[in-house]
Amino acid sequence: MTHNTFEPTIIGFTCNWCSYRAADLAGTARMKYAPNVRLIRMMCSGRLDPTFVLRALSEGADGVMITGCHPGECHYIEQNYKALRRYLLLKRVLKGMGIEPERVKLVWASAAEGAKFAAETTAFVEEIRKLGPLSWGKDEGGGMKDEIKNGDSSLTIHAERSSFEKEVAA
Amino acid sequence: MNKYLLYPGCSMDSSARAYLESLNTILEPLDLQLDEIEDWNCCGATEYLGINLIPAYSLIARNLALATKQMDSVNGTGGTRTVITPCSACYLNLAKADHYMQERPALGAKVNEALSAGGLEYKPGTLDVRHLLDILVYDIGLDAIKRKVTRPLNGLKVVPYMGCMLPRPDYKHRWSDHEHPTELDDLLRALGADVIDYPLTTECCGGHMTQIGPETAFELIRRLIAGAHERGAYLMAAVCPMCQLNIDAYQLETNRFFHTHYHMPILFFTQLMGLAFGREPAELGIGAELVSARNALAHIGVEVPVTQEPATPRKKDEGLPMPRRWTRHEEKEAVK
Amino acid sequence: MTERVGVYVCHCGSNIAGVVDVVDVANWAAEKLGRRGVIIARDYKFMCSSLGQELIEKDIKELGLTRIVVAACSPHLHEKTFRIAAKNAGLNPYLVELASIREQVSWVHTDKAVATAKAKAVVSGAVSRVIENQALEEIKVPINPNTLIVGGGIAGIQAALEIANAGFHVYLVEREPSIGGHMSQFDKTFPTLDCSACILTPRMVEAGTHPNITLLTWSEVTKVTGYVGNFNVTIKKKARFVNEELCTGCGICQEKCPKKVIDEVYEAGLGYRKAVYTPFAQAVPNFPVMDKENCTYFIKGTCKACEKFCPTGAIDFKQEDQLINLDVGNVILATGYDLFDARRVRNDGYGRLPNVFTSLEFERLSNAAGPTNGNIVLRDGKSTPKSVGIIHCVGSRDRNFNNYCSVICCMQGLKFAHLVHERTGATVYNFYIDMRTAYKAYDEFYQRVLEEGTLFVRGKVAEVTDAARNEREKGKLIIQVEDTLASKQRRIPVDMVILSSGLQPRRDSKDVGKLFGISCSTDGWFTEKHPKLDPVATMTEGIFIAGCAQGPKDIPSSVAQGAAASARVLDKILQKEVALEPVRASVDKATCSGCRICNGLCPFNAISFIEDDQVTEINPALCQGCGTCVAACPAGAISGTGFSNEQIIAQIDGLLMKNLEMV
Amino acid sequence: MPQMTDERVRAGLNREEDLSLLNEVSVKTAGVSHLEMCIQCGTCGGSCPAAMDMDHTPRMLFAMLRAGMREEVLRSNTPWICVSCYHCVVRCPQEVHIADVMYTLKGMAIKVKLYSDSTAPHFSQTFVDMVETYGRSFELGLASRHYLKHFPLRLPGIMPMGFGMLTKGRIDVAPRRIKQMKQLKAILSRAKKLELTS
Repeated sequence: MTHNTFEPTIIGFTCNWCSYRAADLAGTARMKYAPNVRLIRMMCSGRLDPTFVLRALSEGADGVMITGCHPGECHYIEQNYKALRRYLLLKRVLKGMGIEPERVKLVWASAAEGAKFAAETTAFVEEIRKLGPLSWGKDEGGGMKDEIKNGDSSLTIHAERSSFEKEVAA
Repeated sequence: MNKYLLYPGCSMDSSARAYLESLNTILEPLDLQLDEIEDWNCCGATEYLGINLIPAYSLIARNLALATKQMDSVNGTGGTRTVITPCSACYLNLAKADHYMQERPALGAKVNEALSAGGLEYKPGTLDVRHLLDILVYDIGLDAIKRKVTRPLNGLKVVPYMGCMLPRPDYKHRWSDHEHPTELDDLLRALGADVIDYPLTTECCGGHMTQIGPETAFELIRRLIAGAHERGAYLMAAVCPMCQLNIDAYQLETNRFFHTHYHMPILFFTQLMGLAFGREPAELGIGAELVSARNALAHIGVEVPVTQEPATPRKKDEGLPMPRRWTRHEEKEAVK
Repeated sequence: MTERVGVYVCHCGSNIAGVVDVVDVANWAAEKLGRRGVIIARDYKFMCSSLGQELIEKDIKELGLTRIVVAACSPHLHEKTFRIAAKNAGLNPYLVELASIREQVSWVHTDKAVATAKAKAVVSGAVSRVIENQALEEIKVPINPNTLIVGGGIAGIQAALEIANAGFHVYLVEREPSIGGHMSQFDKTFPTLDCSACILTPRMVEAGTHPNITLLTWSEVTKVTGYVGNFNVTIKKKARFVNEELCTGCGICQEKCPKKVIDEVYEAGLGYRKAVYTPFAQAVPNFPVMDKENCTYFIKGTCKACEKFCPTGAIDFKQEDQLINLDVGNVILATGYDLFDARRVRNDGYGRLPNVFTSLEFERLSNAAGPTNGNIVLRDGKSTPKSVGIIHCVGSRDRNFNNYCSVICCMQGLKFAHLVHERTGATVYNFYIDMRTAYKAYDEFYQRVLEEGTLFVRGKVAEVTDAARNEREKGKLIIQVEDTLASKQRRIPVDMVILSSGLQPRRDSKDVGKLFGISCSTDGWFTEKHPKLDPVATMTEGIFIAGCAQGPKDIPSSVAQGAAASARVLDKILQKEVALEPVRASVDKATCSGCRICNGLCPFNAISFIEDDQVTEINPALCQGCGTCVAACPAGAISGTGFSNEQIIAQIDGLLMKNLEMV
Repeated sequence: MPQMTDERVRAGLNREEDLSLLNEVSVKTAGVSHLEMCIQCGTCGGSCPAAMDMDHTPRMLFAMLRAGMREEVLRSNTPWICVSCYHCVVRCPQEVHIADVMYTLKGMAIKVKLYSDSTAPHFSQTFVDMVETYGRSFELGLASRHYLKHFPLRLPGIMPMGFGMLTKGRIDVAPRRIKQMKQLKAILSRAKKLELTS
């Protein structure tokens, strides 16, 4: 049997205006996609605190999908660019922590792109399936995990945040 | 010194020898160095693609793979990633293989699997495939060309004939337009020529149809020649060996087919450049065309020495009407 | 944990229950989420029905529920419904959370077991989150009764008149010297063929003289701040060099002005105007403007013919641009469209072949007040065409240009066919891909044009060329096309070609969208709040859209949208105040370290730094609630209501089924 | 049910409609064909400089592909008349890779020998044979072999041309070969075992 039985768990962050509506549209249009993603609605992808991603990964998610409006179409004018910058910085942080940066993916989906949302979701699930379960915290990396879990949010990010956010604002 | 890799293509060695000869004369004045890709092979023209896809693309890609080997050795410092082709069909094939191997990764993978049988590999996107005209207009520049003109072609009424495979499909948006590009017009104008607006400039010459469906091809050739003639052109300027061949070599037969008497010479644009740069017709392969450009060039005082005209094995039979021509069906029946 | 949570799982008929085992989900929630405070979990056929709502209201009252989770459809559909139900039962509406198990589960998955498991996770997430929800109060702000309308085309005029007639003041801003828009350039309007000017100019005059309408022509909006009910707008009134107080609109300055200029705007490049001009005779207002770029005085320093002859001394060369500041409560954007530039379709030959005309050129050509007095002639200005080809879908429905259908071009093409036929008797060909004559009396018009003998060729024109192949084609424009119904390539020689060019968003629509804080589709049309149910509102409260700015449409639809937008504005004005979603960020001054990292993040300028206290402050009236600053604050000093860190982290944990007694 | 001819069986046509045909052609075409996006507007048929000699316009052919008319499509002379001028390709409002689809159809027709006229396929094959033998094209060999086979009566007609070309030194009398013929052969023989399937 070559069938891969690993079913990844993925947390998806969506913005209220575009990508959550894309997910709604995928539903209304009865498009089928992989059931592994569980969505959290925020007002804007700019709301995404990188800590949320780390929290999800440390609490059992194998991957995190961040979705927002296309560049130039943000409901809040340009906050998705900030999400983009945070995403790029976050990938760097993840690498430093020994987590495959590919476990986090940023997808732009307009309210009209239900099909894109569905396709990207399914594709991401497959990518994570290939990566396998996130072993973070299950071996010697556990210390770091506890750090994140126990602190009211993330120590790691907090330590870097000032420089991190300065780049976001740039 | 502007250095590039050169993929000459099969015609440059035979039917379009004049193209190569004249190209060689303009290299030095324009400070151009072209390094031929070693052991290049035929690009398959428009034939191989229709027979078998993967071998066709592999055939093309072998050239690209070989070119990448020479990429850095072009000169000591830096090298070039640009491959230039003087032939439009070769240009399109090379550019297309590069483009599609990227657009369709499955194709790229299969082609590379085939190449690996010969110990080669080509990573799509590595090279820039460009046509000679593109290099001259956009890299060398019209001003630089203008500066080298010692014998302006003033009064030479010429139609610029771009042909089809150069401006289309234009994957990398290199040309000003798909329908009426102006690059060749601008270049000829820089040589001082009297450039005629030629709406047919990107119409097809018939390509391989001269071989497989001559009636179709003759009509396309007729349109082009008639269009040039009606606009008062002395001659046409070509950028592709296939265009030049079809319009030059099949003009006689086209005339016979339609009972017309056009005499529309067609020269390579490099031959005109050579003339403008002060070279003599003989150095530029002028005289090798079947429809002689002698009278056309006489308009600007260029004398083309008389070479031996092709002996016609059959006398012209203008006095009596031609027998009704065969349809292809009748012809086949007759052979049976 | 003291919260008492009620979970309600909706069947939605079979929409949810067909895929998700709703009974299992409810039982599971009652059993497994008890520790988190779920004291009751029910399933019901239609939660959104009045009976379903009553069920919740009853439980709130009888069981003392303090939190509600409804597992049903998307919150965008029924969040409001259940919030009102909670409110009716005395519970703060923001203590209700929707778990979308229809759009996100039953409609997108097929495997029952997997779908049910995911539904449980989604419910678990919502339960964890709702416990962290806080009671919030709607934010109420007063509404300024004045309205700004941008764009004085037919949609803007209609909207302005409706609001003005209802007794409220309107500022109508128009970029050009006169209101009227594209409609003022047309000759006839389809399908009834009323004369465009005859139906439009009375409306223009009404708008121009209405006591409740302030016309600001030759003006543009440069800055917008504020929010629904309380916008502050800066408008640049460009110098006219004509004193509007003194000018009587007599027109002598235009007569005397020696400088003739090609009119690229109103006459679509086919006619001329002077350097001081009103674009057309019935312009509203009828004060001229001076075109500084072309005025001899401004170029050479002498002339002043207009000044010399003006009987009222209204010419004022020293006039300067003026900035006007207005407070308005609502805005309607009716900024219209640009015509697709047909030169881009090289194979149609526009710009290269003289007798290829665009639709707008033809409108001027056929207009009795146009440069040829309504004579349909070739570019030479005198020959009447004997055969005319009208090409549909120019620049539309084409991935090389605009992907969308421009809606009006088919009917426009038919109108042209009729006019050419009527005025010249020429043979008319229409080349179309699909004939789109939807709406009232449109197809009947198609029938009429068929009856008149117009020849229809189904096929997208491949090229228009002057390269003749035979005697018949010599001196003509040859339209080469596949007649797809005959499956044959045809070459049809004609004297004149008219391109039914498509509509496209204004060049600067994206900038205007940004100015007013609304978004554009990828094509550049303003995005409506809901494509079906809320076509004139936008995602930004208090900003409405009407007419072609929202997407290509014909005159009746533009007028309808103008009226619809005005109704929405009146609704807002009459409410006198507006409730805003209480999703806002605020700074805890005690924890703010004054690092100012958040200061540059807000596009609405809600964040400011108080130098005295060395802390940051957020203006709740300007804050739109995106939460970017909340995520950015390194000190955790900024919190956002409705989407707090606690809520989101709880939802993450819940979705991942943490702290559950799992089987 | 019409009678199954050998040809029909060879063509894989075992039922009246072959709805997988469109997909098959699309998959076998280089690049992303966009074939399924055709809106039947006729831009291709209108643009084609050689449409007058085609039995079906390209647009018609795409409709037939959708209808699953495998045999009729593969028998059509349209792909063989296509001169690869790419006018249709750049004008197509749906970005269909029309010229490349034509190559695919030629290849498919050759495989099942479903073409009404062998001139074009034989020319292509002869050309390819030359290339596979020498690594370069060989115009004299190609033209003489081709004309002898397909247009023997035309030979006198084109003799002046051929003669002219020879005397002007524009035709090589002997083929040119590349050095690494072995390498090329290895590549091509591996390539022939491969096919685009997805």
